[in-house]
Amino acid sequence: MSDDALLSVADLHVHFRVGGLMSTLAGQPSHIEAVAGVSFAIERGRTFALVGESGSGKTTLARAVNGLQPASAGSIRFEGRELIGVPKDEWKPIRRRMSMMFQDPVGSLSPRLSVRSLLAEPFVIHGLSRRDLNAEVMRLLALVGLPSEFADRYPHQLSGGQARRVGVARAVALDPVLIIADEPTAGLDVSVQGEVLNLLNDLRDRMGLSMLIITHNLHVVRQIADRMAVMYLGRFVEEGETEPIFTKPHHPYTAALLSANPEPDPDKVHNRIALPAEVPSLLDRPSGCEFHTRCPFARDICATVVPPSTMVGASRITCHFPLNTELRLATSESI
Amino acid sequence: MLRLAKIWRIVRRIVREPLGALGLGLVVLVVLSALFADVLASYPPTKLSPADRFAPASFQHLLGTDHIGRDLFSRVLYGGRIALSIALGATGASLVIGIMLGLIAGYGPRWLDNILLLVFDALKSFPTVILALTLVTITGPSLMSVVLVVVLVSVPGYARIIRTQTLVLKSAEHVMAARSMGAGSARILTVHILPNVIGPILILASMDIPVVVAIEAGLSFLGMGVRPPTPSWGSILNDGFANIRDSYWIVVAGGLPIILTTLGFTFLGETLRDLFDPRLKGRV
Amino acid sequence: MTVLDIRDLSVDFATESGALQALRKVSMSVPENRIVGVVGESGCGKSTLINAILGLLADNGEVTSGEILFEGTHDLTTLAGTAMRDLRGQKIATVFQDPMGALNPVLSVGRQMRDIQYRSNLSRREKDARSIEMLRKVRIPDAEQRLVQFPHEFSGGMKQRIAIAMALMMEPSLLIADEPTTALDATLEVTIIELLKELQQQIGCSVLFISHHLGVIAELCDEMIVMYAGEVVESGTTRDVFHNARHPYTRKLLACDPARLTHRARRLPTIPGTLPDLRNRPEGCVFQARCELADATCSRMPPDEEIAPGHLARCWHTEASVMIGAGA
Amino acid sequence: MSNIASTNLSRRTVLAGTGALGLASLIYPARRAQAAGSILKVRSYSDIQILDPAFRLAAPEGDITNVIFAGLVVATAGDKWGWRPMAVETIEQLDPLTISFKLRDGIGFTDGFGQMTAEDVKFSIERIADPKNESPYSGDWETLKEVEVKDKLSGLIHLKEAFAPLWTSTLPTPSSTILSKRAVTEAGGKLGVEPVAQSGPYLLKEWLPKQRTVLVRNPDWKYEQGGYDEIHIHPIEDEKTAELGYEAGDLDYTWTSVSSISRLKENPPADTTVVEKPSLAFVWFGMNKAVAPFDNPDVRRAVQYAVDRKAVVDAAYFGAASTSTGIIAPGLIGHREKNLYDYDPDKAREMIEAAGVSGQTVVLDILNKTERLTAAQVIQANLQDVGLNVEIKQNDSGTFWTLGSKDNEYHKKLQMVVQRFSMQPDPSWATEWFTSSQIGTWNWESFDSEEFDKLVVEGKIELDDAKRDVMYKKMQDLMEESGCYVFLTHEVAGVMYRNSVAAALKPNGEPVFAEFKPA
Amino acid sequence: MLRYALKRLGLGIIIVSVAMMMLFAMVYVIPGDPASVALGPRATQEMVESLRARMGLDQPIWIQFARFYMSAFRGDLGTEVLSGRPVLTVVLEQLPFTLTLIAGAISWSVLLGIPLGCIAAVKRGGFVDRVIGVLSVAVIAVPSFVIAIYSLLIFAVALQWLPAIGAGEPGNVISQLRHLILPSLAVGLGWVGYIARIVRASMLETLEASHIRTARAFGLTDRRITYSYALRIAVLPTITLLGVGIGHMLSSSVFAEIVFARPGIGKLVYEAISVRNYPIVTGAVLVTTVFFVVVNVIADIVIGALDPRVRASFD
Repeated sequence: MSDDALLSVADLHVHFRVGGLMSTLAGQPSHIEAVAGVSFAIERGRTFALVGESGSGKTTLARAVNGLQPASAGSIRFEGRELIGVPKDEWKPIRRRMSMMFQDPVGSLSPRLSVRSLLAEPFVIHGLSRRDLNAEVMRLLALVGLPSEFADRYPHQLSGGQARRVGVARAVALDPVLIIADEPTAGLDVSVQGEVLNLLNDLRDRMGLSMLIITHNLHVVRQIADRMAVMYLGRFVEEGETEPIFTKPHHPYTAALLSANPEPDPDKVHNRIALPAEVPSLLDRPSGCEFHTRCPFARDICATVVPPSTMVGASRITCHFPLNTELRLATSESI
Repeated sequence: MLRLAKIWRIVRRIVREPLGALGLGLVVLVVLSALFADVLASYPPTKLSPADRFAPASFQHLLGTDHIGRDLFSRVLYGGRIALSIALGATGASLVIGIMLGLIAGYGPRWLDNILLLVFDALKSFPTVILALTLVTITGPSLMSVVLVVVLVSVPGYARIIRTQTLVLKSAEHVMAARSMGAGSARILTVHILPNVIGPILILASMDIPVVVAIEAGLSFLGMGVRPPTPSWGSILNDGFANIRDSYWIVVAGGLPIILTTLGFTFLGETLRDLFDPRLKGRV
Repeated sequence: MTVLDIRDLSVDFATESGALQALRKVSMSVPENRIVGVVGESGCGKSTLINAILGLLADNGEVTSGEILFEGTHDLTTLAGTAMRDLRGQKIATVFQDPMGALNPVLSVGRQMRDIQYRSNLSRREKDARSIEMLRKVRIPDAEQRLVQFPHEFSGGMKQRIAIAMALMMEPSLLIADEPTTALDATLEVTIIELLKELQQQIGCSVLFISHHLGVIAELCDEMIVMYAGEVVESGTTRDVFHNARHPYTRKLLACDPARLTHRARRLPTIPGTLPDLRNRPEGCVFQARCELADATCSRMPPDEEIAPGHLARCWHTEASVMIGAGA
Repeated sequence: MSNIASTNLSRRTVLAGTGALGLASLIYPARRAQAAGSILKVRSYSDIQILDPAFRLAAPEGDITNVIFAGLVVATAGDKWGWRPMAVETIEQLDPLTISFKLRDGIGFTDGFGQMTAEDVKFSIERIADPKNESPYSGDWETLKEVEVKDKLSGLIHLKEAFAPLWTSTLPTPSSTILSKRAVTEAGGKLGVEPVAQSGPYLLKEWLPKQRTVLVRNPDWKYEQGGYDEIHIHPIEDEKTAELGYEAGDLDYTWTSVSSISRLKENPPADTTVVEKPSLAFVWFGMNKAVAPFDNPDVRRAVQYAVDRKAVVDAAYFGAASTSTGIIAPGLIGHREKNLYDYDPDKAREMIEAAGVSGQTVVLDILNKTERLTAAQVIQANLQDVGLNVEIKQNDSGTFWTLGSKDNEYHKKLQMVVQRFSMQPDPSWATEWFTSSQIGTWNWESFDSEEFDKLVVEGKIELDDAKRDVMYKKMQDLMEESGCYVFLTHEVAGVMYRNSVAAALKPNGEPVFAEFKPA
Repeated sequence: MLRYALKRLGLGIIIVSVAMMMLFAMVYVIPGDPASVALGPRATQEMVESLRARMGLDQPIWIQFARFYMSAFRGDLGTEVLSGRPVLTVVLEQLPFTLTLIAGAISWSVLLGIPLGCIAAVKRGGFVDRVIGVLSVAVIAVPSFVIAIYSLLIFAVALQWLPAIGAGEPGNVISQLRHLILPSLAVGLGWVGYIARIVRASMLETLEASHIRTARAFGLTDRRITYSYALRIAVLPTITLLGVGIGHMLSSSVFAEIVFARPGIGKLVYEAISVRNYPIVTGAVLVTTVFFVVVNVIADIVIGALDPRVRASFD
């Protein structure tokens, strides 16, 4: 991790308690590891994307970075400060520098508050209410391209895209350096997705923001992220620069995800990597390479030996038999 | 001004439903007659007149008189004050306590939640009447005792509902969002949770008002209600039961306002619920 | 033969603030043994269309014009309750979007699969055998054992397969699939799509496939219609529509799909503006407010222009529209 | 409520709480002739808890022990207090200190405990009298020296001192019940709820708690026969319920609530006789002279003037009861003819004014019974009229009976009370609670008069009726003179029974089961 | 499932303990001394002291509680001081009467409430629905003791159709049933309303669920969808409601038992409190809270049996 990284996460673990005393006594695990040893860094002004399917631990990871979910081990350094172990009451200034956006555009806005109150809230929380709140609200509305009369609307009167803009405005209200965005385009129609992504890109450029984007939508990643990581069962299976990963995925899971994206072209010949079986339970992680139960390329060793984390090209991957290393062509290469 | 217009709009929506109109009408009737009891009543509610006892309904005594010749109509009107003040006082107190405890249980640490739940469950596992009897035996019958009983009986229910909703909201995205902005627990509870849980509970509470009236009546029936000669509907009923064989009108005078108030608040509460919180339909 | 033929269908909903026209003069058809895709964004009327076909419109909904001809004979808009019910499940089967809620949570899967065969004279055992056969077809492992299990014991992907098995059990002539993969992860989505395709060929039924996901439509469907604000704005073979879209909305929609962008773009294309208020439809073209080609002609109802045989676009400017989205 | 005490215990019965539910409720058997031919269905106000005559808790238990065990003598029904021999063939007072008795030859105990002998008499009476046994009824035999056994069936009862109430309130009560010495010893000195060695005209056949007690005719009883083959006793606490149960035909006989009497008389249920019986109970309104403002004798006197006793009694008892002149009921030795102070509101108002307590609020404690409440409300109105505000505090029986106890801090605050005691037909029963030694126990008014205390002791050993009469009248004068008491009423007891039943009632309305007969 | 039941029972024991602790604390501050109440005016100080010692009242409250609790675990609730009978016997004698009363009340509410709720839901918005709605609210609104009084007055006194008091001839089922009708109606009538309303509400909710739409889309008949698919789910809240409602019914049964002079736990406690008969009060309350907790565990298990989702969450 470079020292000038805005955020660097090292070997982060997040546990959830499951079951009670009885199941512990019955020998069942008392914890699941939603995030199991993850490391990455985000440099200033750059965007990092976390990709994975449901249950991969990407949202948990994002919440751990923001301190909403206590981490059980590892390190999170933000602007040079270690965040793990920061007492509860010292989080406030940190959160001013690092804001978060949540999945549900409407649901992440307090339903009984007007847009005005919602946008003023960051200032009130951080004791900045002496500022001219109305001016700030108007500034923010203008910033995200909403007319000023929206200040008096309530969340349920907003469309998904409008609500998302309000969410973005709140996130940038206090000039943070890092925005964590959990599925910023979820629930939005494609025509609106573009608006939101454009807005985020704009703001990043204008305000010099860094972003951590969590998504399952690979197309979004390609449009917005500089670096990306693919998560499976709480671990990174592949992490690196975005474009090379799209063109030459090395981990079979990454390749499968990429190939699973139907493209809007009826003439496209699909050459899919089909993933058999279901995602294993976190309570019962597979041995060896945790992907071996679904990996079409798995061999004997995969079931027993945990693959090391290696650099292949510019990407760090966890696989015994990475793809695209020699002359093997991408299985699913888009154009 | 704006508020008045808003209230007027709500009233219009209520009145559009036949049952809502009936409910609102009954509630308004009960409230007005309690407020203007001194104007409407032709006799002081506690004035004895043994010579006139057991008079059936007449123009002099619209609802007749009781066993010591008190005018039942006057007692019913003044009884409305008692019933409403107990109902509002006790329900209000239960709401405040229940909401506070519910928020604490739902948002506070797990151990506190567990302890509170245990206390709620323990309180709930006593049959109400037995709890009431024991309490009233301790404190002696009085208006306060009735209020205390009601509070003890209803707090666990409110607190549990608030707790459940708080638990749900605790992990709701708008609350997470507020936390991620650095909002403290106090702000989250008051700005982001309370306004979203209070609506349903207020409606439920309005539907509980008749229950309170019934508890008061029941305690009075067992001779443990408010102190005489306070004219409470329950004590009128109690007097009536003692003379039910020959003077049915006393029970009618005591029972009718209870039934009307109950129906009024229930219909009104239901209409409000259907209008504002259809999610609540699943609970009675 | 055409399995489903919808002509000029309009549906209104009575709301507190006036009538809401959810569908306006919708015409489309599903030929035999074909998969027809319906694509459109939220509020385009996809769900209303399905409910109208199934006769499950909400109480305040009303078909104000048009007809829905099933297998050329029955008009589903006028069919009586029991007759309609006899078609449902038997001839027309449906798979809904939400795999979690689609099955009754308190009845075993076997019981539910048996119940929908209630019209058949088979014995209970034979019905169960048929269920097992169908579960195998949708690749549920250990089908016999799983028959006694309850919906919550299956994962989301499996539930959706069970729903498909149930839908196809009576070998219907029309399968309506309402966003069957939307709630699923991408890797599951493709397996379901492939499964559907395979089963459709096996059974030989027609499929009406609703999705907002252009990629899925492109991959699965033979023909497609594009809906906007309760109208069919464009229809044709999938290839025609994708390669030669002529309605400005279709072109914009296709352009917006980030999956089409193989390189990182400075700015992603968008469709500025919002849906018109369906309680107060604009005269003429529904898309005019968001269309850069809009002019005075657009305030009159545009015709369904035939671009190629079977390829229609409801627009006055089908020639000019080829310029739209070209830059993307 | 009343309770007529069929025993000394009457008061304590009231205390015990069950009693508090009402006199009205004693067992009042009634039978419904056609219903079961030979079954009498009656109501009692409380269920049985213990059937040992020496430890009985409430009157309903005494009523049962009186028929399943033989006492030396037993109270008779009628308008005059009287008794007849039961276990004895003869019994007579030889001198003030000696009573001789001879048992009937042929009273057997059930369960194989043989014939009743003089040895059993000695055992039973000395058992009650011996303070070591902690019988609450030891006072009935407080001057007993010993019982001397002369032969198998006869003996002598020796007293240490003359005891005036002996023939009125000791012998004709369960305190003269004779139990089998062997049976009681084998049972550990005390009988429980399942009686052994029964000896009376009826036997207890079945007891279903809170449901009913069934008595059946004792085939071995050779003497006066009961009128029914079976008597079913239903414990019903609430008197209104009992009245409704009677009207529904579930009972043949019940005591009614005092407040219902006049209305039932006017409009009786079908085929029913409603009778009113003078009660022995006495109800008064008391002021505690130890607590302000009643430490001022003028205030007490003013209140005596302020209370319209007629109105109070009339309202509370619906005109069925009349006002009383003291604590000793008409017909008993010591009954006074008139009161010393009566209603005079103007005088009262002046005195209240003069005492400077006008406008003060005082607390009146009552038991939560309808009649008491009504009485209190009229008193409240009366006192309001002369310038005193009254707050009525209703108490449940458990709380009420400890209000004036010195163990209860409240006795130092107790200001006014409406009280009701019941008694046996001997004036000594009425007066003994008002001595100075009873302050902090039953004398809640803190009334203290040396003269009164002395008269209480003398009254018990004086055997001359005329002299006793003067003494007891004087005692009541002293009470009223103190200003602590406003005597209200002796109440009445209401009883109703089917016309198919010939009810056998003591003068105060208590039932004598053994003498009930079909009409 | 078994583990869940055990867990619930364990929790139940804790709840009962807390409840009993509260009761002991409350009883402790009630004015009035049971010993002197029991012995009456002629009792000497020595007699009172010795009775207090026998009742264990001379001990500090926590010792009294610990003693009570230890012996309660062995099934010994102490003896009633005056009659010397075991408290457990006294309480258990009364329990069946209250249980049959509550069973009767539940029968009324289930047998009338569920069909009424179903009808109302099916005829939603119609005249029948309105009538059922108003009636439901009306019967909920009237306090149970008022119903008790009026039904006694009408059916027993005026019409003489049914007996007024008691629990019926021992051993005579017909007579016992006749005696059960009015009291159980008084206790259960309000619940008919509750159940009707909750069944209606959850029916409507269930009928809107997407699996019902699926069922319709498969052409299942309305009858089957309503009574087999929807009702199965719609009755679940009823069971929970009844579980909790047992507490309320125990309360109402106090009134019914008083008005109808019926034996039972409610009246036992009512009387015991007024005479400060603490062993009976604590014993009876212990038995009723245990009963309440057990009923609720059973209700949960029944729901589990009917709802596989819940069953799954048991483990």
